[in-house]
Formats: sequence, C-alpha cells, structure tokens
Amino acid sequence: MSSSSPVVTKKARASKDAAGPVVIRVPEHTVEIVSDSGEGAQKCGQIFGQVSAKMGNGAWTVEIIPAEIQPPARSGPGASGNRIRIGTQPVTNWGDAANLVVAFNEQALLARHELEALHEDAIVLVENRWATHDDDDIRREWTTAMEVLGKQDYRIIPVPMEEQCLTVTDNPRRGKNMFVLGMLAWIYDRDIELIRDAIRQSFRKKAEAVARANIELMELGYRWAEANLDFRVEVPIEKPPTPMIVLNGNQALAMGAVAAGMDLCAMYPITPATSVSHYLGEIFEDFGGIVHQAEDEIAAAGVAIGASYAGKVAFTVTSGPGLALKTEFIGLATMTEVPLVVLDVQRGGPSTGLPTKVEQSDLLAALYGQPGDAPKVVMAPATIEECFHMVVTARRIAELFRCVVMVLTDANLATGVQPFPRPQLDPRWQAAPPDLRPVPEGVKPYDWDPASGLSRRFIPGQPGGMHTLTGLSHDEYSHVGYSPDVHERGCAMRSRKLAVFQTTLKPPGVYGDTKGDLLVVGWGSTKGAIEEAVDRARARGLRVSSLHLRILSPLEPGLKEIFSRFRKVATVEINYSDRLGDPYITRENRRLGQLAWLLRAHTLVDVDCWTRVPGQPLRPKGILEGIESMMPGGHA
Amino acid sequence: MSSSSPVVTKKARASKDAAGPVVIRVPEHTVEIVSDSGEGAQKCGQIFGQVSAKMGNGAWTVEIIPAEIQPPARSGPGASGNRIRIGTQPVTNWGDAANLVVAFNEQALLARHELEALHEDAIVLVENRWATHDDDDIRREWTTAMEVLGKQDYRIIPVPMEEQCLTVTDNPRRGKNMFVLGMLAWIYDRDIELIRDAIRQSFRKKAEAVARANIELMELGYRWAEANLDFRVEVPIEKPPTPMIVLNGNQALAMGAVAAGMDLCAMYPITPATSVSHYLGEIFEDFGGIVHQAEDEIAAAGVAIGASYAGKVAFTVTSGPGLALKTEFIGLATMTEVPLVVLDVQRGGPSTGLPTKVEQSDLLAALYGQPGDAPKVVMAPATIEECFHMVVTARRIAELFRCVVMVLTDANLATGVQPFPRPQLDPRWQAAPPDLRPVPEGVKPYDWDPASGLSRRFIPGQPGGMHTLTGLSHDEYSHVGYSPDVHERGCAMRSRKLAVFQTTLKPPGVYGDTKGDLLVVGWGSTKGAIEEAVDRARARGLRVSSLHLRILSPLEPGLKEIFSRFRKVATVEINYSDRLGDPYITRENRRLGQLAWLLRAHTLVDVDCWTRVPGQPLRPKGILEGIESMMPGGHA
Amino acid sequence: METSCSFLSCDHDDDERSWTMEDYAGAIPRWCPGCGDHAILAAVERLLETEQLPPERTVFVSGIGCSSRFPHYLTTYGFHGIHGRALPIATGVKLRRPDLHVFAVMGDGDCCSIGAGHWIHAVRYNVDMVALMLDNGIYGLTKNQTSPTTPQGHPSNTQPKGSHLMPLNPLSATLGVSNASFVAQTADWMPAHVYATIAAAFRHRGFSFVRILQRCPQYTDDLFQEAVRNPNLVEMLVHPDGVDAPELEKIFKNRRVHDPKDLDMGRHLAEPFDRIRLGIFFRDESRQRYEELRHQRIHTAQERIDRLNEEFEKYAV
Amino acid sequence: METSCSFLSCDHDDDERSWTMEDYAGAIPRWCPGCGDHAILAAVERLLETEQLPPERTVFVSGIGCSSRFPHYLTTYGFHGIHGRALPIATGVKLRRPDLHVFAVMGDGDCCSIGAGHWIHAVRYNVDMVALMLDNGIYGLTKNQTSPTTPQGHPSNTQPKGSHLMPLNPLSATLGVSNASFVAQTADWMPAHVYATIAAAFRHRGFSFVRILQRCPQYTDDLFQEAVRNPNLVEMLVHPDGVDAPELEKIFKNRRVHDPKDLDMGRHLAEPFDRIRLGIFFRDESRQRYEELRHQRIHTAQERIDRLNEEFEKYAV
Ligand SMILES: Cc1ncc(C[n+]2csc(CCOP(=O)(O)OP(=O)(O)O)c2C)c(N)n1
Ligand SMILES: Cc1ncc(C[n+]2csc(CCOP(=O)(O)OP(=O)(O)O)c2C)c(N)n1
Ligand code: SF4
Ligand code: SF4
Ligand SMILES: [Mg+2]
Ligand SMILES: [Mg+2]
Repeated sequence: MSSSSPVVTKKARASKDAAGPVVIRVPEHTVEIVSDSGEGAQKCGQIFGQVSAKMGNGAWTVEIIPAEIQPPARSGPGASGNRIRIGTQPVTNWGDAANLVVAFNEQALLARHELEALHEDAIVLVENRWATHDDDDIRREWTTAMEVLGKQDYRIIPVPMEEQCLTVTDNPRRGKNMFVLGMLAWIYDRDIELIRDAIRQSFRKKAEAVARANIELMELGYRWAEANLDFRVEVPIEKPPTPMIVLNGNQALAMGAVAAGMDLCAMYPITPATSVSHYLGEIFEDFGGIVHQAEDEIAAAGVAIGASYAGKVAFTVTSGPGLALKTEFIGLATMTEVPLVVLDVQRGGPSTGLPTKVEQSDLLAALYGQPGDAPKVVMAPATIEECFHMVVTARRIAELFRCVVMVLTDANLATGVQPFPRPQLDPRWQAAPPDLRPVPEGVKPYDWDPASGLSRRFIPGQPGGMHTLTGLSHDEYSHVGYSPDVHERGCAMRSRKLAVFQTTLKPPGVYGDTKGDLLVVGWGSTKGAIEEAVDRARARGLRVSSLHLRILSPLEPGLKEIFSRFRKVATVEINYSDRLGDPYITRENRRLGQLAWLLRAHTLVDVDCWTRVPGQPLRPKGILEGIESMMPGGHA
Repeated sequence: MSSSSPVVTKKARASKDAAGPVVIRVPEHTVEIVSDSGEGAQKCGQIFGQVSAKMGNGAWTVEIIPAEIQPPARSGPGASGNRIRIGTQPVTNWGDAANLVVAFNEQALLARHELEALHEDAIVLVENRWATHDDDDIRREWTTAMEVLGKQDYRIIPVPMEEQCLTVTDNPRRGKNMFVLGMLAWIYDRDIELIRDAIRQSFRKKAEAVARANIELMELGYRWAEANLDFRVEVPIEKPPTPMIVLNGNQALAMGAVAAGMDLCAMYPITPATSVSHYLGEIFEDFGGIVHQAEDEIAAAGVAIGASYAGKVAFTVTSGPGLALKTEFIGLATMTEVPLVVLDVQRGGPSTGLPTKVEQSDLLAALYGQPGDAPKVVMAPATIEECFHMVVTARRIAELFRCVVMVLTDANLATGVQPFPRPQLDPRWQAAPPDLRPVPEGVKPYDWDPASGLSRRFIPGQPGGMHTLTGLSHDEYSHVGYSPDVHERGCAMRSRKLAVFQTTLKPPGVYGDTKGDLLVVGWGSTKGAIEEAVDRARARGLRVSSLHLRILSPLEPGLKEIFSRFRKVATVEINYSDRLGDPYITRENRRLGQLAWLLRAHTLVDVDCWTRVPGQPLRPKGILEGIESMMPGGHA
Repeated sequence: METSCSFLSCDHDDDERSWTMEDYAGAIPRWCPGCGDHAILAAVERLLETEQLPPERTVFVSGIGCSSRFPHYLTTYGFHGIHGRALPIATGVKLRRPDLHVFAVMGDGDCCSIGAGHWIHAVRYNVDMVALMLDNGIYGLTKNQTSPTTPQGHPSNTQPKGSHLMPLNPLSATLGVSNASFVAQTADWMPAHVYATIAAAFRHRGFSFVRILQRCPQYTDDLFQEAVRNPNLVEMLVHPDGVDAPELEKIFKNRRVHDPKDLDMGRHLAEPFDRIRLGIFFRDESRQRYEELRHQRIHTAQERIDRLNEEFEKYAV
Repeated sequence: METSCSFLSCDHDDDERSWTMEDYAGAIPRWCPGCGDHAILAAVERLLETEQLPPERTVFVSGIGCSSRFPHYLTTYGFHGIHGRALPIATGVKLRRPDLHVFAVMGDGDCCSIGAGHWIHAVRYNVDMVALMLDNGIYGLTKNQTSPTTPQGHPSNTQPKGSHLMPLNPLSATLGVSNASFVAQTADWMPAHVYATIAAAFRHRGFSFVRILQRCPQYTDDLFQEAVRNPNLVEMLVHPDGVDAPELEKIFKNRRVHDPKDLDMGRHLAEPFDRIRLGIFFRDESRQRYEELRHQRIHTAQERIDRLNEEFEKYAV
C-alpha cells in the first residue's frame, strides 16, 4: 500500500491514541457520500472512485442524482452524491448497502437510511453543525433524525466539517467535499499524489488558485481524520495484469464513437444521454469530429442520416422521449438502408417519467416502435467496457448491413464509473474515408444479393452512382414500386439481413451450470448485480444460473435449447410487470417484463419475470430475494 | 326487379336480336371498372356500388388507387378504379377476381390481368378507340395487349365509348365514366332513378347543368348497351330485414365520432386517413364540432390532448408516419391519464411505404411504440359497421379508464363501401357535457382505487380541483414523485386498468367448429376474406375454423383454451413475415407476422402465420391456398 | 382574455368569492436562489390576484424545463406537458373551452428550439392566451447546453468553445409571422415592468407573446448582469397604448416613444442593438382569432342524434 | 456554393467531362399537365447545365409532396426523405460533405407547416445550400387540403368553407429569422426569372431561400391566374445586385429598385400588397455559415488512434 508524499505531520499523529487506529481489512467496502445538491459530494466521490481504481482496486461508482437542479436544502429527495464500491477483485455493480457513509446533513442521511441504502452496521460520518444550528427547526430535525438512526446498529460519528473548513476557507459549503475526500483518503489510505492530480484535473478550467485551495482542504480532512478517527479500512490491492482505464458509460460511448471513426454526433440535449455530447464537445474536434446540437431530436436524426448518406456512418444519442421523436426517421433509415447508429440511454418512463433514473423500458419501443415492418439490430452493453466496444461494433454492423443499429444503455451505465482493460485500438475499427471511385457499370443502388439481401451503397460523389433514395416502397433501382412484388421483395430483403446477421452469432454463455432449476435472464446494466445474486444463491445451494443477452434483435441463437435445460426460466429487469396476487391480475392478463415478453414469443417457453422499477439500480440482495421467490416450487 | 322510368326507346330495342339478351343469373358477381386517373372510373364504381346496395344487394366496393395524383396516361400502375362485388347475400370482401371488367384503355386492363384480377372467363368491355388511334405506338400497344389477352378465356367486347360520348359532349374524357355507368345499369338492371339521384348528389357542388349532362351520358350508355349487348346479369335481390346504410370505413369512423358526442378532431392530412376529416369538414360544424388541421401530427395530438383535458374526449386520426410522430404525446396522455382516442388508418410501411395501400403493420407500434411502460387499449374493427360502433366504444373506454384508446383500421376499410344495418342512435353513446361541479373535499386528482387503478378526473373549471398534471412520475396528488414507491405505484395503477378492462371481456367466438386441425386467427379488415376462405376450405373437407380479434390490448380472454382445441393455430395477416425455406431463414430466426408474435408471447402456443404484403386486400382464394399449405401435415 | 362562459352551464361569473395572493400559491418553488423565475412567478401571482381570476378557471400549460415547472407552483389548473409542446396543448384547451384563462409558460429551448414550429403557428392562429417565454439564454434543467438565444461565444456543455451562431431573436421571428397580434419584452429584474407587461398581454384579446429576459445565476450569470446594474443599458418603449409602469420612470431614463401599431418600426426596434429594449413592440387588436373563427354552438345529445339521422338518410339503402 | 473538394481525395474538379441538359434528366415527371413544377424542373436543369455541375457531386434532398418528387426526375444524387424533414437531411449532407452542391426542394406544407421548426433553424444555421419552396398554396399530393399559404377563404377538403386564417407569408417569416442571408421570390410562369433567381441563389454562399409561386391546376387553379394573364399585377424588384432577367423587362413594366442589403425595406416589401413582388428581398454575403464555423480537418486513422491513446492516459489506472 502506498502513500507517496506524506502530508501528515508527526504532530498530528501524536495527538492520537498511541495504539493507532483499528484496521478493518476486507475484500470489499462500499462508501456513500451524500450532500445537498451543489455541495459537491459527487465530485468527491468521483475522485475517490477514480483514484481507487487507478491504485488497482476494483471499483464501481454510481451517482445519486436528485431530480432537480436545485432541490430544497437538507431534503431527502434532494440528496445528491455517489456510492463507490471498491474491492480487491473487479466490482461489477453497486452492491446492496453502504458500509461507510459520509453525510453533509442528517436529512440526506435519513433519506438514504429510509431507502435501505445503509448496511446494518454501517459507519456514519455526519456533519455536526446542525446539532447546534441557530434555527430551532433544524436542531429539532437533527434530534428527530438522530433518534431514528440511533435505534439502528450504525456507528455514528459526528464530524465538525464546516468548523474545520472555516479554518482555511470562508465558503465552507464549496469546500467541504474536499475535506471529506481527505478524510476518505486517510481512512482508505489512498495515494495522495493521485488525489492531488485528480483535483488539479478537475479544476483545470478554473484559476490555478482554485485547485490549490481545494488541495489544501483535502489535506486538512486527511489530517483531521488521522488525528481523530480510530479506524482505517484496508481493501487489499491486487494490481490487474493489464493496463486499465476508468470511465463512465457515457464517456465510454463517446470514446467508442471516436474509435469507430465516426465524426458526427447529432443530438438534442436530454438526460441521461447528454453527457455523451458534453464529453465529445470537449474532445471531438481534436479528431475532426463535430457535435451538432440540432433544434430537436427529429432534426438530430435527420442530420445524422444525411451525414451517413453522404459518407460515413453518423450517430445520434438520446433517451426515451427523444427516441419517441426519432421514430419516423428510424423508419426512413431502415427503408432507405442508410446506415445509422442510435444510442439510447434509457431512463424511467413512460413520458417524461424519471429523467435521471435508470430503467430498461425502451426495449420494445426500440424493436417495434416504428409503424410498418422495420427490422433493425438492437444491442445492449452490460458493462462500461462493453459501452466502448459496442459502439465500434454497431458502426460496423450498420455499415455492413446498411441498417439501423440501436444501442441501448441506461442511466446506471451512463454515470457509473468502472475500470476496465484499456482497449488496444485498431485502425480497422474505424470507418474508411468515403470512397468516391466510380460505380461499376450495371451496379444498382440496391444490388441486393437475392439470398442475403446485402448490397453495397453508393455515396454522393461517386460517378455513375446517381440515384434517388426514397422512403416509398422501391425496387433495386430505388425506383418507386407499383407492383405487389416490389413491396414483398423489399420487405424480404430488409428482413433477410437480420437472419444473415443472426447466423453469424454464437449462443450466449451461461453463468453457472448449464442446467438447473432456474435460469435468470437479463440484459444491459444489471449483469453484475444478477451474477452476484446468482453466486450468493448458489452458495446457498440453489441450482440457479444466469444468462445475459447483448443482442436483442435478432435474438442470439440457441436460447430455446439453453432454456430447455432449466426447470424454470425468468427474466430480471428494471421494468414494470404486473404481479400475480395483485387484484385483477391473472395468469392470462398479467403484463410481463418487456424481455420476458420477447423471450416467450421467441422460445415459447413459459418465461416468468422478477422486475422492479425503483428508479435505481437493482441490488444483488433484491435479486436474490427474487430468485428465492421464483425457485420452482417457490411462490411466484 | 325494378327500373322506374324507362329511358329505353322502342327503336333501340328493335335493333337487337329478337330473342333478347341472355340473362346470366348468379348469386354474386364482381365488376371492375378501370381507367386512367382522372377519368372518373371511381365515381362510376361508387355510384354503381351504392345503388346496388340501396336496391338491396349485398355489396363491397374497393378502390383501385394509383400511388400518384397524375400517373402517366394509359399506364398499368396508373390504373384507377373500383371493384364492386355484389351479391344476393351480404358481401364481406372484395373476392378473388372480377367477372366483368370495364376498361377505359387496354393498358389498365392488361395490368389488372397481370395482377390476376380477372376471373378466367371474365367478360371484358374495353374502349376500342386505341385500336385505330393516330399514334402508331398506341396502336401497337393495343395489338400486343390484345394478343396476350386473346390467349385467355376472356370474352372481350370492344366498345366505342368515346365515339358514343362525342355524340352528346365534346369532352368525352370527362363523361365516359357516366356512359359506362349507364351500360352497367342496363347490364345489371339497376334502378335508373336511384342512379340519377346519385349523380345529382355527386355533382351537388357544381352547376346544375353538370349533373344534367352526366345523366344524359349515363342514359346514352344505357341505351347503347341495350341496343348492342347480348347478355345481362341478374343478381337476385333479397331485401334485408332492417334498414341499411352504405358508407365507407372512413365515413363510418367520422360518423362514429359524431355519435360518440366528440366535438374535436385534430389531425394533419395523411393518406389514407385524411378523408375522415374531409367528411367531418363537411358535416361536423352542424354538430358543434370542428376539424382542426394542425401544423403537424405532433401538434394534432397535443391539441386533442389539450381539448380532452379541458372537457370531453377528443380524437386524432392518422396513418403510419403520423402515428410515429404522435408517439411521445401518446406517452404523455398515458402518463397523465388524459383520455384520448387515436384512430390509425394503416397503410403499407415502413416509412412512407405504400401510402395508398392496405397493410396491418402498425400493430406492434401501437402496442409498444412508446418508450417506457405505456399500457393502452388497442382495438380494431373488422367491418365498416364496426368502424362506426368502435369509435363510440373507444370514447367510452378512454373516458372510463382515463386512458389512450387506439383504433386501428386500414386502407381497405377506409375506402371500402358496404351496406350495414342503420345504427339506432342512443344519447348515452355521447360524451356528457363537461361537468363543472365542485370537486368534493379530499378527492385527489388521481384518487386511484387501489385495486382497479380507476379514478375520476377533474377538468378545469371545477372549483376545488386545481392540480397540475405532469408527465413526470407522480403520486395521487399529481405531485412529482421522488421515492421508488411512487413510481412503482403509478406504473401499477396504470397497468391495472387494463387488467380490469380485460376481466370485462368475453372470449371471442370461433367461426366454424370449436375444434379441428387448423385455427386461423385474424384481425381487422381481413375478416370477410378469411371467413370466405374458411367456408371454402370446409366445403373441401378441411377441418378449419377461424377466430377474429377485435381487441388487441389487452387481449381477449380464453385464447389459450380455444387454441388448445386445434392441432395448429396460424394467423393470416397483411404483414411481412419471413418464409421457411427462404435462404438463411430458420425456425429460430424467422420473423413472424406481428399478430402471430403477439399471440405466441401471450399463449405460448406455436402460432404460425401466412402473411402477404401485396398492397391490396387479401383474396379468399389466396387465403385458401395459405390454409391448404398450413394444414398440419402440410408443407409449411 | 375572454371571460364569458356562455358555452358551459356554469355560474361562477357572478360569484362572490375573492382571492388573495396566497390562494394562488402552489408548491414551494424549487428554482435556484436568485433564479429570475421566482420574480416572474410573483408577478404572475400578482396579476391573478389583481384580475381576481378564479383559480379553477385558469389554466397554466407548460413544456419541460426549469421554467416549465411554473404550473406546479401555482394553485390553478396546470398541465406540465412535454418539451416544446406547451402551445398545442394550450391551443386545444382554449379551442375547447374559450371560457378559461389560458397561459402558456415556456423556456427558450422549449419555445424557440424544439417548439419552434408550434410557436410560429400559434402566433398565426392567434388564439387568445398569454404566452410567456422565460428566456435565460440557456438550457437550465438539462444543465447548461446552448439554446437558440444563447449569445454568440457564450460557452456551454455542448458548445464549450462558445455558441457558434448569433442568437435567434425571438421578437423578430415572432414579428415576421403573419397574424401576429401582440409582441412584448420585459425583464425579470423589473417586477413592476413584468407585471405591467403581462397585464397588457392578458388584456389583449389574442395570442400575446411575451419574452421575459430571465436571469439564470447557475449557468448564464453574466448574461444580464450589466443591464441589471446599469439602467442606462435599458431602453423603455413607451406609448399611451404601451406598458405603463410609472414607478420605473425614475430609474430607466432611456425612453423611446413607440406606437405598438407600427409594425415596420416594431420590427426595426426588435433588431439587436447596444441596449435592451423593453415594452410592447407590436399590438393589433383587429387580428382574427382562430378560436373565434371556429367557435361552435354546443348541441344537445338529441340535436346531434336528429342531425345524424338526417345524415344517415343520405346513405340509406 | 463552394466547389472545393479539398476534404476528400477526389479529382473530379479538373475533369474534362461536360454535361448536356439530357444528362441531368431523370425519370419522366408524373406531375399533372400544366403543373408549375415542370417549369421549375426545367429551370433547375438549365442551371445544372449552365453551371456544369457534375451530376455525382450534386444532391437534391426533398420531403414528401408532389414537389418533393423532384429528385426522382433528375439524374443527380437524390434523397426523397420524409414529410417536412428535407432540411435536416440536407444539413447533414452539407455538414459532412462541403464539397457537394446541395439543393433542398420542398412544398409549402412541407416547409411551412410540418417543417416549420427546421425551416426557421436552417435559415439560422445558414448552411450553404439552395432551398426551393414550391408554393402552390395547397397540399397537392394528399389531394387538396389547406396549407399555411392557402389564401384566406380558398376552400379545400379540410376547410370546405374556405381557409380560416390569413396565409402565412413565408418571406416575412424567413426575414424575421436572425442570420437569414438570402431571401427571394419568383414564379413558375416566368422561366427566365426562375432561372435567374435560382442562379443567384446558387451563387450566394449560404442558405438561399427561394419561394417559387407554383401553379397547381388541379387544386388552386385560380390562385395565380390573374397574375399570369396580367403582367401588371407583378412588381419586379430590381437592382444591380438583384436578379437579372433582361428578357422580362419588356413584359413586366412594374419595376422597383430595391437594394437587397436593406433588410428593413426587404421586410416591408415582403408584406402583402396588391401585386406580387418578385426578386431578391434580402441578401447578405457576410453572414456566418454554420458548416464553415464547424469545419474540421479530416484525420487519418492513425492520428485518431494516437489522440485517443492520449485521451486514455487521462483515465488510465
Ligand atoms: C423530447 C425531449 N427532449 C429533450 C428533453 C430534455 N430537456 C428537458 S428541459 C430541456 C431544455 C430546457 O431549456 P429551456 O427550454 O430553455 O428551459 P429552462 O430550463 O432554461 O427554463 C431539455 C432539452 C425532454 N425532456 N424531452
Ligand atoms: C409525417 C407525414 N405526415 C403527412 C404525410 C402526408 N403528406 C404527404 S405530402 C403532404 C403535403 C403536401 O403538400 P405540400 O408540402 O404543399 O406539397 P405539394 O404536394 O403541394 O407539392 C402530406 C400532408 C406524410 N407523408 N408524412
Ligand atoms: S438552473 Fe438557472 S433557470 Fe434553472 S432554476 Fe437554476 S437559475 Fe433558474
Ligand atoms: S396536384 Fe397540383 S401540385 Fe400536384 S402534380 Fe398536380 S398540379 Fe402539380
Ligand atoms: Mg432556458
Ligand atoms: Mg403545396
């Protein structure tokens, strides 16, 4: 374990009990930092997570995001922050509950407690100024909260955060987060130099003094913790064998687009997708790329289609309400076979729904949202690493199959931060520059291979390739079709491409035994939590395995055969489903999770589902309960 | 059989063979009239169909619509016209092929021949002027066409239509259709006074002389036929027991909206939905209603939602591309529980597709198009009569369940004309005027019955009911929700309503035996053709039955049980599906018809499908072939 | 705005109730401290109270954005719609219910970007409502992206090197639309002027478009700072038919007489200029209002049945 | 429009090919006889030939409508898009490929109704392309519904008693948008003027908006009949910097000098008036063009990899 440049003076150390702190040595530990919005808990958590990852811990960071820009101060729903789960091994999800919580006020803490975010014997570091606040109401709130919390087995340690900060700054509200970062650095023995770097990086757009002041506050927290706390936590580090990088899912999508050689991102802001464009906005021009913020989502899709048509595959990125608006254009791209990549970072729906919260409920809209038969490829990364690589794959498939490829991620992946092996970039991942060589005589704009439906597109600038694309039913020449055959044939050619693509796929692997009592099927961001739950269930002797789908359209091969080896199959989804036992709900009218529905139609297996729409990532613990309830013979 | 005022002079009669014409007496006969666009074959056919229905024949009229306003003259794809199938019994579909064809030029005729629209021994009346046309090319085209047609068993009778018309008008292109109408009137012995009335009605917006000239032309055709033709056709009339009216499907939708007491239709023009608003544009103001042509489909949905919110359920009417644009607003209506009726007159897709042609491919987009979980009711009328009544039902369900009700019809129903029992209007069908009484103390804007999810909405103007609707996740007070429970609960309440509605439904009836080898399942406009095919199949000894779905979301009860009584279940749809046997297509990757997909997920029965997307209604003959190919043991 | 209630059988018009500011207050606003939206909300509450609009007969429709939270903070009927689509919803409400007082509240992104098509057409329909565009020159709710009204060069998260284009001028654009009938501009830091402007907008029968310059300390803190500090950077358009806020006369010395009838001049004055102009740029009471052109008498159920039966006759067999 | 091809390694610029009118002809137009679209197509073909635009470097993008069939009738690259969305597609093409000559062809419903938001923003982006709006004052393809430019009182299938509202003036609306750089009007029955106008539009570097009054004998036969018959009902805007069509001088005697630099006057002249005004209402070559502001050098695959590896460093563990 390393701590490069000691900031801790002898003196500070001396003030502590000579025995030194107790060291809690664990394979993993989960920290939550919660504050009012604007107090910077998120930045603190991000740096802590990043530095932990850089040091070689496994890590997973999840943002706790309030729904508003400026929720009221000291309010539960307004709590903003992070959960960072670190481990000796790679960490794949946010886990169940926090072992250590740092709270900037007791109301945020209480809210987390009520959401069962705290481990039963969690250690809590809470700002103590509210206990003695001038405002009677606030003191009363503090007392009430402490009474509730006092009944738990938490170890609560009041910390004079503001008081301490005031010793070096006169605006402690803005600096407290760095003080907390320092405390955490001491508790977890983080590399101080890495933290200093991270702070500098984070404030690179501000005056240098700002970074300096923040570093000072961080060091203050470090010293305070050293002087006052009686415990440290050690999560041993096993340096991963390969070089790693740490990104959140939206950064990974953005970098994936760069690695794929795309150079136009046409978008309209929408949470939680927008940060893809924020990040690209900063770096894309260095690659010759541009972010075009269009007047609306419809135009964004149109610009991406126009750009794709004119050369290289472009992409658009959005979330539910924006996806709804792109529906018509997605149909046009499908019909004209203009390659297009659509990234959909899912949030809670329907309608405006839960703008900042995770859900997986755009699945069927992605597959079936367009009027008419609009076959397209739909994929979903399960990890942040896959966010990166899947964009590269999506671009290639879109181009090769002249089709729309939708990549579905979600708010959990978008803001989650996780280290993963640094990609070895390959020039072949990139779209070739537009090839403007003349079109060979006789080649038609849709020179469909009659078996596969595949054809090579021409782009403007290619002599001899002049033709007019149209969303009307058309023949090989892109001429408007007037006979029944033309339409039948066009539909078949567009559909056939999916079949061809499907035949190139391998059956997905099963996590755990390839037969058993229950197979849990998931997709997207829930993979880590599902597999952790499966591990725990197997540890309890349950014959459970899981399977995670990455390609939803066309479905990966072999599912029916795999399913047949289990007594029961059920999906786990962050989606709504009716529950048996609820009033009026029967086996017949029950509305199932979207993936379950899809798998039933596809396999004719009686796929059940365990779904929740809490607006937060699923916890392994919850899934475990779900698994137990669904075990054949169980009560589901 | 009646022909009130004889227009036929003794003299004309005398010129005919004394034996008089042969009378072909049949239970049904199918006529096609095809011309260049703009020559009025459609008007001729419409009047012929209408008058036939008025006289008491069963009738079904289908428009043959070119894709363009002004396709080139004498071109196959440009053929415009009607098919009218009349019968002694009610007629439920356009049948297989025409027994009598009247063609304004031989190219239109040839096109119909190539589309297998002619019965093998059809009688053909074709304008003969092309045979001797000044233009060499045209003469050559005539000769070539006649050679092809001559090889068939058709009886081809060249008719000097233009020559005749020139005796009373100098613009025969505009009058030929009336001449043809007169011929048909004589052939089928139609009531001349009814025809005169219909002509007058049809030209009511023009100067009176116009109607007179047209009547004159019609009478000329009548006399010419009498003098020159050696056959007549008699389709005996059995007066139906109840009073009947004759409408096309779009008129029926429009009148249904009136009967439902709706008074705002917000729309944006789109084929084949627009004529709903054309018809309403003429009559709606007489009922206090208005047609609002919005700036786009999005705004149309918004205006309808605003109007619904403010009082009585309003509706919007559209087709595929427009439906795509309404996606986001449909999600909002679902989330806020503002009742809304959406009429979707389906056309061929995807994208602009086949704007004037029938398809059933909006089914899954209607059900699943909205991102997030957006439960709604989806219904589909199977006949023109049902178009009327279903709008009435849709309005009531939307209001009672505070939900979106989508009614899916299609281009076939839209323009098809059929007599049906005249509705006995009931004031209770109509939306009550907005009730502005104060809201009782304590009632919440979403006072969800915890079991059923039902609640009563308040509308602006009701004292004490002030609240703010929002598309964000919300609680009973319509307050934005910040806790996981609020979202779970809202989702459950919105979904539960569908379950409640489902429990009020009865299982659909089976057409034919309730068990057998094959059950054909259909929905929408294909009912008549499917049942006719089933009848024929049963006549051939096949153990086939059919079932027709009207409610697609939630699905009608009992399907699994009904399906279990058949060895095989298959849908018949005007939808694309991959065919086994085609390259790359396997049982696993085959994309099925949309209804088949839905039923598989719902029942877990291995539902097969026979689908076609010819851009025209299915023919009983085609379906029969489909049935034969799908009989268990058959080769599908 | 029209207040007759002929069309529904309700009898609130002659009621004896009266309302105080508190009666109109809704949930506690969750805008940032210093956000201009607070002042605008206060001015609107004052208008409601002054005009004694029955809360149940008043409807606020909004889109999505910080500004669009507006309806939640009032106790009237409210419809917090979807991004960019406040105007179609509001149009539907007023078409169906001319007896209601309808307000639409939008942000600059809401109105001028995603909602641009509806905005142009709402101006043209000239349906009687007050449309408030709270223009902070930025996307607030989604955290700092460029909006059509962002000043050129101002950095945001999507255009970090500064907004590429010159901003869209919402006044000129509105004034370019045929059938425009009321176009005004005010600024959140002059509550009296905000009030006077929206009062004039409310009195105008037709679509009253009011752009309100709105401070967003969170993301465009510098946008109006100078103008707030220095009243000389503001020019007031005044006229007997204009906005009347006498209490401002002393502070804002730059006053320019402009007759709101003069469209050419209104357009000219709307063009960018080294000062911020506030007041009514154009007003024409004579423009046709769509909801009036389309107004229909309500028919009883029996009338409808009779008429529909007549219609059936035409199609009877 | 820009013709440099720096950005792609192609070498057509110095090719020796030359094109005749026939080379540009595509499928046989399926518009009604007498439809004004025919003449507009001919003028465009003439432009292509005069400017010798390589067919493969020329792209026509359209929406949906009779007018939007345009690209099918040419042998260039074409994209017959979806209703109302020609401009976003065309913007995407030009952003990605400044070397191409981009034309957008729209109907009045296409551009001013469903496409209104894109139209406003395309004017603002000022991306170099020629935007032709073929304005027949009606929805043609869908068979006779009111469009925003339908004259008040003109009946249609959706407004059988006559269009309710005064028509939207597309010129005024365009001129109201900040960063507008070229706004002109011409009429299909004056082929020389159509040609001269679109030639000026083509030469203008920026978004050139041309409204073409277009006869639709099918549905709005009477719309321009009088003006066609009586040249006195037309007023030509002329100026050394304006449209030059000397052959028309004799026929159209009403000539008015208008300097296209004068925006106020351009707006004023665009207002409804008892004659039809044709010519350039406004032109400003100095307006910033979005695609130029955003232009990027193309990077090689290896450059990208190197730069991305650098970026990885920041996030390296
Ligand atoms: C269809 C859709 N697109 C995008 C969003 C995301 N979104 C919410 S508010 C907003 C813009 C907010 O800016 P503005 O309208 O100026 O309002 P402000 O927050 O500044 O008051 C955006 C892009 C959305 N909710 N729905
Ligand atoms: C999303 C969508 N809405 C509606 C339509 C139907 N539609 C096709 S063209 C058109 C309007 C045609 O009018 P205009 O744009 O003026 O072109 P014109 O035919 O007059 O040249 C409409 C409403 C469509 N194809 N797509
Ligand atoms: S972000 Fe800006 S507009 Fe939004 S509430 Fe805060 S200050 Fe107001
Ligand atoms: S309908 Fe009108 S616009 Fe369309 S092709 Fe015919 S004349 Fe031209
Ligand atoms: Mg804003
Ligand atoms: Mg038009």
